[in-house]
Amino acid sequence: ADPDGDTAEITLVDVLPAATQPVDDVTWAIVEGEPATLNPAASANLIVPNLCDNLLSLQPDFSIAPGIAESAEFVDPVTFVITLRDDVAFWDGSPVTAEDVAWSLQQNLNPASQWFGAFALVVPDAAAGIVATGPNEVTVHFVAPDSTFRDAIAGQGGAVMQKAFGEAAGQALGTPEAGLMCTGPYELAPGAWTPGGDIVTTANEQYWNGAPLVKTLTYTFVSDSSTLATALTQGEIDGAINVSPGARAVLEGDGAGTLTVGHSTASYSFGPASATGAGANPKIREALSLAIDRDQYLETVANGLGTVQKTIVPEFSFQAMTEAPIYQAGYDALAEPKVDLDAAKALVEESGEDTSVPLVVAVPAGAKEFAQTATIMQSAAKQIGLDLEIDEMQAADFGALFYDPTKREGIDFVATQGYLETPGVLGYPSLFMLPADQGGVFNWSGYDNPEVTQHLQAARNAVDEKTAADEFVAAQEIFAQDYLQVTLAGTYQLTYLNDDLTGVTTSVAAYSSPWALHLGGE
Amino acid sequence: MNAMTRMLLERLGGLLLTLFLASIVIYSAVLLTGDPIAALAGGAKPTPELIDQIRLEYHLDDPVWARYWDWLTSAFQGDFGRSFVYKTDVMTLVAPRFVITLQLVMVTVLLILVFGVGSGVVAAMRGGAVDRTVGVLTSLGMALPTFVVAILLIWIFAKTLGWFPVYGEGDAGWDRLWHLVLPAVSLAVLFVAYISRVTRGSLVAQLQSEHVDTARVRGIPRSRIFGVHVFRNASPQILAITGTTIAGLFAASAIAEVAFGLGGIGSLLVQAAARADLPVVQIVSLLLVTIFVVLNAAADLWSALIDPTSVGGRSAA
Amino acid sequence: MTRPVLEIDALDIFAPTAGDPRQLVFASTLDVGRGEAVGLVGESGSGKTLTVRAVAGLLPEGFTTVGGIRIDGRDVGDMPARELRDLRARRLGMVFQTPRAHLNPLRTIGDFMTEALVHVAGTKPAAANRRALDLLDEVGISDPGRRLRQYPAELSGGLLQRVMIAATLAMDPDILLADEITTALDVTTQEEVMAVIADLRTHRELSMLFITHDLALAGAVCDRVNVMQHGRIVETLRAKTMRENAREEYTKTLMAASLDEAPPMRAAGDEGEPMLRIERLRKSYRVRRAGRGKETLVAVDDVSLQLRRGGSLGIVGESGSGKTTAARIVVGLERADSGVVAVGGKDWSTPARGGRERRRRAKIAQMVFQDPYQSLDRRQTVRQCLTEAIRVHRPRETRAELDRRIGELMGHVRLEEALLDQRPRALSGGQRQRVAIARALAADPVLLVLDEAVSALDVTTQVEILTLLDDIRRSTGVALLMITHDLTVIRRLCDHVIVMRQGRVEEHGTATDILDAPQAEYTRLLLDSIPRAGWTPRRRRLGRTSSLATVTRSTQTQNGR
Amino acid sequence: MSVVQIANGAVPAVARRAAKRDWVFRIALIVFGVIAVLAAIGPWIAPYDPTELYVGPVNGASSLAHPLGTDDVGRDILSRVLVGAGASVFAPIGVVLLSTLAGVALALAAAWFGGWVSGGIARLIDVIFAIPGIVIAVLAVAVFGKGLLAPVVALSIAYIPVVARLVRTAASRELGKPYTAALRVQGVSSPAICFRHLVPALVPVVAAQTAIGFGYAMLDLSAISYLGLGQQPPAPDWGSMIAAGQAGLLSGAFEQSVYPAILVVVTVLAVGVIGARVTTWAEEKER
Ligand SMILES: Nc1ncnc2c1ncn2[C@@H]1O[C@H](COP(=O)(O)OP(=O)(O)OP(=O)(O)O)[C@@H](O)[C@H]1O
Ligand SMILES: Nc1ncnc2c1ncn2[C@@H]1O[C@H](COP(=O)(O)OP(=O)(O)OP(=O)(O)O)[C@@H](O)[C@H]1O
Ligand SMILES: [Mg+2]
Ligand SMILES: [Mg+2]
Ligand code: NI
Repeated sequence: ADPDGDTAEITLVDVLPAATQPVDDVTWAIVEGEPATLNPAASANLIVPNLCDNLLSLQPDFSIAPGIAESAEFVDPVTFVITLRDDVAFWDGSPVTAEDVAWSLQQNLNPASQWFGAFALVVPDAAAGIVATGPNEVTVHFVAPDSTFRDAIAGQGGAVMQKAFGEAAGQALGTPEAGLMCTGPYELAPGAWTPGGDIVTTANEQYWNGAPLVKTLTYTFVSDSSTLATALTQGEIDGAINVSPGARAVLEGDGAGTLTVGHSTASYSFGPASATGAGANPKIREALSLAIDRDQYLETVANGLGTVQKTIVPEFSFQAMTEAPIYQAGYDALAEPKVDLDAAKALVEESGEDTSVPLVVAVPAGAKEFAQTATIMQSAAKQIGLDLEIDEMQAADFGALFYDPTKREGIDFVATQGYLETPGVLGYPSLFMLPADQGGVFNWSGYDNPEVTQHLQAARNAVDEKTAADEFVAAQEIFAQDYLQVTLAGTYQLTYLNDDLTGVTTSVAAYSSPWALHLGGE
Repeated sequence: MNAMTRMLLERLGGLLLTLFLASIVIYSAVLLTGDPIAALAGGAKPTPELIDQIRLEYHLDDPVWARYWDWLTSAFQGDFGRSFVYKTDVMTLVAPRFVITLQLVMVTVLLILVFGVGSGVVAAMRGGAVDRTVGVLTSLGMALPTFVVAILLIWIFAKTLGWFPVYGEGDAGWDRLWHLVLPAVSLAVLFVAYISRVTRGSLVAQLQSEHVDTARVRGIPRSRIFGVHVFRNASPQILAITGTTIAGLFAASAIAEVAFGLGGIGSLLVQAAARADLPVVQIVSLLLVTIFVVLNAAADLWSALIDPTSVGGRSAA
Repeated sequence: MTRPVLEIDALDIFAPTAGDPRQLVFASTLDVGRGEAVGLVGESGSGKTLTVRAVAGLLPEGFTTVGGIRIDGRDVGDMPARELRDLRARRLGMVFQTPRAHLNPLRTIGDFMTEALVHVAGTKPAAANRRALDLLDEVGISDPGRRLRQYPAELSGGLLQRVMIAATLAMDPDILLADEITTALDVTTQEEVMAVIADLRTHRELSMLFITHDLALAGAVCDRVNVMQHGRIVETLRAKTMRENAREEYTKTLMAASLDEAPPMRAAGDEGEPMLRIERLRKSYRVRRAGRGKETLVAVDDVSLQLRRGGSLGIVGESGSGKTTAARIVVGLERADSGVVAVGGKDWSTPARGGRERRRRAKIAQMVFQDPYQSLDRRQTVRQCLTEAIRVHRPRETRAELDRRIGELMGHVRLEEALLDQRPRALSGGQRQRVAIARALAADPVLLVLDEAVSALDVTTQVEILTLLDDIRRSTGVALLMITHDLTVIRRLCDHVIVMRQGRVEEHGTATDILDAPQAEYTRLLLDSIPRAGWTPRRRRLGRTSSLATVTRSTQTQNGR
Repeated sequence: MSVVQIANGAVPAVARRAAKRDWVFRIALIVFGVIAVLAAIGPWIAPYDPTELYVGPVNGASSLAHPLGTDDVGRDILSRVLVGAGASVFAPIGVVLLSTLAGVALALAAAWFGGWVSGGIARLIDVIFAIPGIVIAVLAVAVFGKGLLAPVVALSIAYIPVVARLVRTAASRELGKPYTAALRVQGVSSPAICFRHLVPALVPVVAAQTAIGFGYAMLDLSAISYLGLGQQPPAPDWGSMIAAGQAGLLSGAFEQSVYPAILVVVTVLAVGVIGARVTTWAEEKER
């Protein structure tokens, strides 16, 4: 089925027409708040894509095109060769060398890197695994075939930085003090980042893919959705990506700009946070899933701007892949989520869990969507005889849940929103379904199904795309029923842009591509 | 020693002692507010080794008093610590935001003085219907929470009128002033009402005092009675309470800052606390305390100067 | 006779209330001729102050008047506001009871003196200043140049009252309204202030409306006296002959109540062991100096005295002479710096430690305080108050026994038992003071200290209470230590007297000796200052040069903020 | 959030006059009485479960079924307002009680013992006074976790100086009156003086302060809720309802914010009038 099918009234737009007029200043709001660092290896945010090019270039429709790398392909099952363009230069004018690229990729061999998982199958010794094999050529050696690697370097895992600059900056790379040295369409000058204030970037006039029309692009940080909505409609801020669906009515009303709805891989879900307690019991999770009315959820939380999503892996993540039909068929075969309170109650009964002990769901404080999600979960739980308490956590405490097991004590569920910044289907399942020692860092309930593990490994190690697809679909068929993440809704990418401007990427690809490259006046 | 100097020295001593005690309280209480590891790891997923390294690097396992002592000694050398989240010097983080809060407070103070003191004076002088109207308005004003006023203003100006911006601090200069109007109004309403009452109350007390009777019976012109006897005599009390109020504005501004998206120290405090950025929470809290104590002392001193009979007379407490 | 300068004609004054206005003054009529001094006397609350305030235009907000007030024949009610203000500024001068409250504490004396001259009459500041100096000199203030730079807080009450008078004279008024201008002052100061006024009257042809509750004083300074009761002027008499001519019942009681008319009732003090012995008592305070810093003020300096069982000793002296301080040390409310206080042979030099010792001493010595309005807990009924006092010493008393004892005490102080369930607010000043005395007697003390126990009361009430105390002394054998600044009280009640001045004992001896043949200059001064028939106030000494030390004792109400 | 010091003259003469005019006072009393009763019985008379979703449309306007409309997840606002009244009215009462108890105890200790005890307490109070309420609130949330307890404790602490200073002044004034000296001379024990005479004397002052403090506590608590440091969802309280409805306000769904906001204002006003009356009454007693 067409992912747009059930939302006939919404037109999805993934990119706005390229701009033609130069503009001096654009102010952009970053909804997620100020990043701790702009180091692509350490942080995923919407600023880095405009600063640092990735080796491959992700298109708004989630297809992959050449970027700094003219080509990047497996030459044999365990050898991956990257050939670079020769006309790309860093902001300081020095050309991009194979050494720089190798060094940049090596950053991800550190377990602290965001993209460590994507590089898990690269030969771990940096010097041997990633080598500059020619002036414009970098070779990556693998311990086993990896069907996901090429997709990954279209994301920030493939971001290119200057080696000399990076080594000089050391730990401080990407911080307000040290800054960055990349090749992207906008430059970050030293001192341009005022911590706690804003980040001022300027056009890279020498950009290899054509200089942007915006002279200065300033990022400010506005987390409060209603504040942001006012600022946007008043024209105080020119645009923002990921505006809250809750503000839909305001943003669609008359204001300085227009709300554009694009494809996204983002979804709301919740999952177990511990291996003990009722939350770890798949029957309880299934029962909760059966008690939540997805349409109502969409209506309330996403304000109608979303789709019912059957499982953790969203359709858009494989739309542009070669074997998309296989994935689509696998997805279509899954059961639609439905409401069945009787069945849910029966499941609770069956689970044998003590229903008098209250369950606790943790959500981040501040965002209305999460407050609503938690409220809806709580109300659903009540209907099937479960007692659910809400723990709204401040950002720091909520963040700590993800690495500190002691912080998860006493918490049964964590509700989050997640998205995939690059095409590929294995990211989520690996994190949630594989045993912890094999990369399942979020597998907090200790889920271990050998069959699932085996299919997922096989999908990753597949050397042809069809095998990969088949293996994944096989795994999905099984894990979808274990509700390791209960997917509540898929959402769209919401971008608000001042009517004087155009040219931004409005799909979720914005996380991995220079979305402001074609930004400018209409 | 001159009584004035002595009083100043005593005051200064008391002030420093209060600050010192408050710094101990705040420093140790802030340590309870959250686990800074996430902030320190800077977005990366911390491995156990990294956590250990961070704990060591930031002395997170040292006893509280040792950390306090370290902090205090380096603070005396001008080093107030580094933000856990932004990894920069706390002062470079706080300074520009402080400027914004300061500007917001100044606009608010202007409003308080003009409308609060002004309406109090008018109510006290005119009496009758004017007094009653001001009384009803101030009663209402004192029942209006700052954030309700803020929401109301945003609603009116964002939705309907659009005369004033309702978000952000704008650029320095006139644009800034323009942006600060609504936040200042929302912050001021409660205090305008309060100061109006205090002003009116102390003026009326003076108006009814016997020495004003004396002036009246001597035929002193009304304007002079009001200026020289009533207002001047009431001013120490008005000043003292206005001083306390203004001193408190720096903290109270947090709500207006959050509601109008201003990057001031109030919103910084709320944010930093949420992110467990302990050095920032500590510094901002202490800054607020210091401002409060110093402004209060200044207001006291000033009213002492106005009131020649009180020199050396007030107790330090 | 020429037309009176001030005429009050059938004046009614109404206070605003929720319903109909309440009438406080009823058809008052009086007049003041040129150069004449007219007195207005009467019990507290009779409407004297309201009447003069109506003349000065100072009635509280909302008050209304009916009737005429004429100055030089012109009715003030018909005048436009501006003219009226001008008239009041130039023709009327008013002096109030409490000068301290009536001077702006934040302005210097100089400002106060010249304000009207500069801002109403338009005199140049330098000229106004010269005039102020002359005026201060005229009212007998030494070193006027320095005074002009001082603040009211730095001057004593007597000085302030003179400043006030001088300032009033700056505009050369014809009429002086004086509302109890000496009530807050002690006798010697009172005499001086009155002398100043008398001088001025002879030099300036000043007319005066003089309010007081002291008949003797009114008689001594006024030409005519109006007697006021319950808001009505009941009688107008010539001062010289008022005693003889009084017709109204109320006036007669007022006249009869004067103390010096009553016969002395001295009991023969029996010789024996002194039950209270004080030797070389000294007490000093650190007080704020007028200008800056602190200084030591010796409140009680080397005082020795003895009081026999059943005897009665009076301590007299001007305000601030240390009388109260000495008494407070005796009952353990204050700690002496040095010296001995022995009661019944036991050392009481230091205040009691612990509850038991305090109760033991309470059984021996009791005190009645100066202010009957404040020395009772206003939330307690008389019964509760007495019960508490009795229970301290007899915690297990039965209800019936208690009631009997209360009845007995009420009988002692001649209060009706019907008052037992009243709270202090419902009692008159005299009744309150009697309750306080009953409470002190509850412990069956052998020593009763009375600190100005009658000075706040009407003359009639004073007489009653003094008689009562004398009776009690005779019937119970309690020894009295009587503190007062009023020598007539001593004459009435005491067999021995100590005269104190600035913390020291000036003279001591039997009451008869001291009152009839005073040795010390100061005692004579005190005696001469008492207003009586045929008395004319005279200037006797220069004004106090330094102000009274500011009292920081907690008993002084704190102006808490 | 603000901790407003209660100063002389803070109660407007108008309110006093109004309080004297009995009908204003009576209306205030009735309004507050009704609100208090609703707060007490709210959970029983609420037409819907305040936490149940979709009992009506999302952001529904007033209707017969939902007189005050429905909120952003379809809950009945009337029910939420009724049930929220409990926390919104009783939490300020808690603040007032706690701060009054602590403040009075400290003030009495200071007034009674004098000397270094008094000095120490004065210093302590200075320190508390110097720490802004919002800082105390942030710290308290960290220590007590979220929920109603933290803000109540925080505000109680923040209000201590105001109460303590007021009571301390009143207590010293009372202790300075001759009647306490008279009681000592009579041999009445210190505890008896303290509890039989001093404490009752302070009742009117404290009562007046309590009424005024309640209003401020209500405002401050709702502000704390607004900053997200207050009551845990989904339990309703007026402050968090106002905050949650803010987004809807801009899109025209005013019900969720406006009704609780009106209630806050009305309650504070009513208590203000009552407080003014109590103050007048206390002052009359003083005379
Ligand atoms: N502002 C006022 N409001 C209401 N009643 C008042 C006011 N001022 C005075 N009164 C009442 O008016 C009456 C007369 O008061 P007034 O002050 O004239 O008495 P007085 O004769 O001067 O007494 P005193 O000797 O005590 O000074 C008293 O009953 C008093 O209670
Ligand atoms: N606690 C105190 N601190 C400082 N000075 C005090 C204190 N108590 C009394 N004094 C001062 O001691 C002196 C004597 O005071 P005391 O009260 O004994 O006088 P008094 O003779 O009773 O006067 P009065 O007739 O006015 O009652 C006064 O100058 C007074 O100001
Ligand atoms: Mg009078
Ligand atoms: Mg005395
Ligand atoms: Ni602007």
